[in-house]
Amino acid sequence: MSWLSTLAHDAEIAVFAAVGQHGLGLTETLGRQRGVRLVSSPRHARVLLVAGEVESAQARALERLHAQIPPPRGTVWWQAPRLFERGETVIGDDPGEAIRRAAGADDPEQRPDVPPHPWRGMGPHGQGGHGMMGGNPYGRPMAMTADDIRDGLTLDAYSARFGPFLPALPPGLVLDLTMQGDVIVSAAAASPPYPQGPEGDAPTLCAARMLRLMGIGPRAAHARGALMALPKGSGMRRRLAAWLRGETVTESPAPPPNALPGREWAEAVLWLASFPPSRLRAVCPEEAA
Amino acid sequence: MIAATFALLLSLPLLVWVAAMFDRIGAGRGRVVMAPLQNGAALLLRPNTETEAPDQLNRLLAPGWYLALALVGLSVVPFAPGVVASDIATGLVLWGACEALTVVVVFLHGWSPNSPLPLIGAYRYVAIGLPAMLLSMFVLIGAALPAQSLSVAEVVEAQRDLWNVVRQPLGLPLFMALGLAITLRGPFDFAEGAELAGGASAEESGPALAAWRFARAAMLVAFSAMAATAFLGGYLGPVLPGPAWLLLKTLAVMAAAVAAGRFFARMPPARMLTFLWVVLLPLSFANLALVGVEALP
Amino acid sequence: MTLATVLIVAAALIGIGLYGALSQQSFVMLMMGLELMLNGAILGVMGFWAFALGGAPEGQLLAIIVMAVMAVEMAVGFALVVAVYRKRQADMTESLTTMRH
Amino acid sequence: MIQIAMPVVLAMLAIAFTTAIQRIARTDATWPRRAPFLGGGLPETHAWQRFHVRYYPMALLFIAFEMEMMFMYPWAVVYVETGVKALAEMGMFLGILSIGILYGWREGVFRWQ
Amino acid sequence: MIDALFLTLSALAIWSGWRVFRVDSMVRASFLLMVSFIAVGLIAVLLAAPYIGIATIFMMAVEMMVMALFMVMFMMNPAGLNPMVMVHQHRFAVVAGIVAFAGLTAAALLSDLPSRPVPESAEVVRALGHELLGPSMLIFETAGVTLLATMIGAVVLSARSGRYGDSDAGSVPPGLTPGGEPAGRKPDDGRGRPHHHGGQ
Repeated sequence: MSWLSTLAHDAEIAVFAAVGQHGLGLTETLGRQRGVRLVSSPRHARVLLVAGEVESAQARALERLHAQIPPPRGTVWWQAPRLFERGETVIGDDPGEAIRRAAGADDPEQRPDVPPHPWRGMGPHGQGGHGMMGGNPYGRPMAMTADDIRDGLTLDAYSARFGPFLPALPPGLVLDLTMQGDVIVSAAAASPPYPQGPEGDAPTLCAARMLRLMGIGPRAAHARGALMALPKGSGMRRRLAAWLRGETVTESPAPPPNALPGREWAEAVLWLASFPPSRLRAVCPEEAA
Repeated sequence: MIAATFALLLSLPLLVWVAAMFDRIGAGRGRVVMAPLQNGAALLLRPNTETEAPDQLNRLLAPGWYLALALVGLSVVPFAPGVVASDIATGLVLWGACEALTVVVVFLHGWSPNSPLPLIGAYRYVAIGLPAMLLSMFVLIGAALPAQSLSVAEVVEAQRDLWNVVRQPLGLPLFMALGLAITLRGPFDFAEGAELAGGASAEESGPALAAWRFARAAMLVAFSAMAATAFLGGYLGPVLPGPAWLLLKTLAVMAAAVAAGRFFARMPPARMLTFLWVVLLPLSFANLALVGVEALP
Repeated sequence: MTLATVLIVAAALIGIGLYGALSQQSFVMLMMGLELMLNGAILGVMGFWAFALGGAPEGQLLAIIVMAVMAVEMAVGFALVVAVYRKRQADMTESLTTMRH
Repeated sequence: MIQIAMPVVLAMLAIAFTTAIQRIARTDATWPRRAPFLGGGLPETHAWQRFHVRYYPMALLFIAFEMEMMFMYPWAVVYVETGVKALAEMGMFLGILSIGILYGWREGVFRWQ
Repeated sequence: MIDALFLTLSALAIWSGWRVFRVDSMVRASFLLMVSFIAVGLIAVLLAAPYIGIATIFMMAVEMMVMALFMVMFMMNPAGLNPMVMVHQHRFAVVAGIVAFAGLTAAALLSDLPSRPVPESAEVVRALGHELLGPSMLIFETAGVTLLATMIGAVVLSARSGRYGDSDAGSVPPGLTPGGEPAGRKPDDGRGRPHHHGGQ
């Protein structure tokens, strides 16, 4: 395998960026960094880059993310205080060197190796469950039926905490969602998005983020097609059009717990991305959870 | 036939490499030639990911089936008169079967890790992949009409006077929609879109991810070759030998597919579903009617 | 490969399908059994067509009709499952026997 | 026979190739690594569930509509020989099925339920 | 060679057909059934029916995909995380299956089967096309009407909002015990029509 290693030596370093406070602008500059590639899932990454300060309340989430990067893995704290004792801290504007060094690191996992619920050896087949739906097969219970808000079929509801570092959501926003299929049935904001400063609301950045969710680059947006692709009636088109013209958007959204239920996932994500982070932050209660 | 198979197996990795280069150019990134190989090698050296209670077997096999469908789809494309890897009388139907099974494979890929984002990706993909497949069936039947045969070789021969892209102008764009869908690209990438953070592949890492990406690029090659054959006259052309023409046309379609994938925005799935059934499907009916009237003796 | 061997394979598929259709409690699994029986039927028809009918087109047409029957059975069957589930939140065949409205 | 031998061989080659590739790497996993990726959050239950498919009426409409393909391929082969009659018959057939699509559209089956 | 291929495919068709009722995961069950169909389709190609064989694969891939959607949607424990056998009248079903198999096999072996193989030169797809547009035209158009009826029926049955209000209005879940309290949710108290945010 030595030729494989030789070939891999000059490969781009796959980086998963966990964006913290004032980190959105920082992350955008990474696109110009040579030899570094931003990826959308920690599974694809080699290095965890924490861009901007993350509150210690969310250290657990960061550690989980860190654990999900397959080993060997490295960590870089970019303009962020360390939350665990691994990785290098970068104060300046260029984390390139630190990322390259982290690509040779081998951080141990920060979380204890225990399943979410004990299950081994329990149940009739040792799978941890009992009966049809009971117990914790393989460490987790199964989803149970609940009422649906749209078509009246009582099928299983999936409840989970999404964020704060899910690339599709505004950084820092933690949503406790219950979903049926890909439609959100109920939502609660456990933590508001991080403050991003004025650069977070810059039209070009906001437009680029939204267009990225639609699978195109900012250059393709000159075609009106990008606007036509958005659903009518929720103001998304209006706001994206304003951003593309270079105007700032000052509209405030309805609080996500009221606005998200009933929306399908892609629509919900686009809706959240169609507001400037500062406005979204203003309508989410501080420290609700 | 054996020779054609060897040619196919040798050229596919090279064409997959070219497809990866096109993707890098499309994304506006440098180091076009070497980076795909280097990044692929780096992926191969990373570990696979196991999830909490995955469907191990299907997870292992999904990339293999995807690649198998790409290979089988490619094998019905003739490289020159009489030179084809699988000489089947109903090549167009076999290609259709490959499309249909692609939907199944992508679903399995998203289902098997037992994780929410891949699961949502898998289900959304089925909603769009099924009707998109319907479109391609209609346009391919359009291509079969003047040939009076379901054999891909006959479809090429029927284009000696005039390529289908001129005779049935709606065919190629509609077929392109299917191509974007089965190669998980741009406006039809409902399985692995950015709003799902990698979707069906979000839980894959290392060699499993490399194998899946390889298969996806191979499917792009297969689709491009099929589009070139059904609408651009395949191996037909002056001066150059047949295989060279096929290669050039395949590369052209591939470039067009990559460009289209980066140009058109992705709609939310419900909107796309309505668009497919209410706009694109009637267009494919219109295409068929056009072809039918034109092909009348 | 003779007509007899093809028919034996078809009979095996029909037998397994019948077992499934009779033994499964849930409505959708019961439909799997029916589909498997129709699978055997297609194989039988194609066997007869190839060995005994001399390639008469009616044989192929019959296979297509069997497939159409399958599609109709599935579409209507699943629509019924949805309707019943909406009413009763159940997918068991037993629950149909007590259906009153 | 030879018609299907080659596709079968190719499919087996593809499976062997990707399986071999995936066997390069070790697969070991700790429980925190196995947890599904939710951007730092955790789920309460397994993701596998009675998944609420939001397009089920479309799926039903689709399997009925898709049957027409079975008739269309043989039709395409004899179209030129048969001429206007083939055009008329298929036009009628597709016309009938299009009524179903229009009806479905009116009933909103192409929306997320 | 053909015999070897035929035997392999037959074994695959029967084995996967049997596994359908033995696996815990509904997705695996649906796709095992699909494998059984694919094997039968390939056998049909061996039987000199390249169109019907390949088209079977094509149709069944799609139908089993939809089958998997509904299986997962309506079966409890769809992924089989808790292994579970859900059968009734098991012994009777086994006997019926075996009797059906034995009876059909006996019929196949004992009856005097005619022998008129497909001619080598037969253009089977073309023959089918002429059959469809000629003698069997009525069947073909009837199929169209039947499919239309199916489409409309499926939409009507599966849609929630009927012309006279929601079809689940006043529905009661089955009791946990016969005549007992309804399980799960309470009867619909008329929360009004569902919201339709999606679509356009």
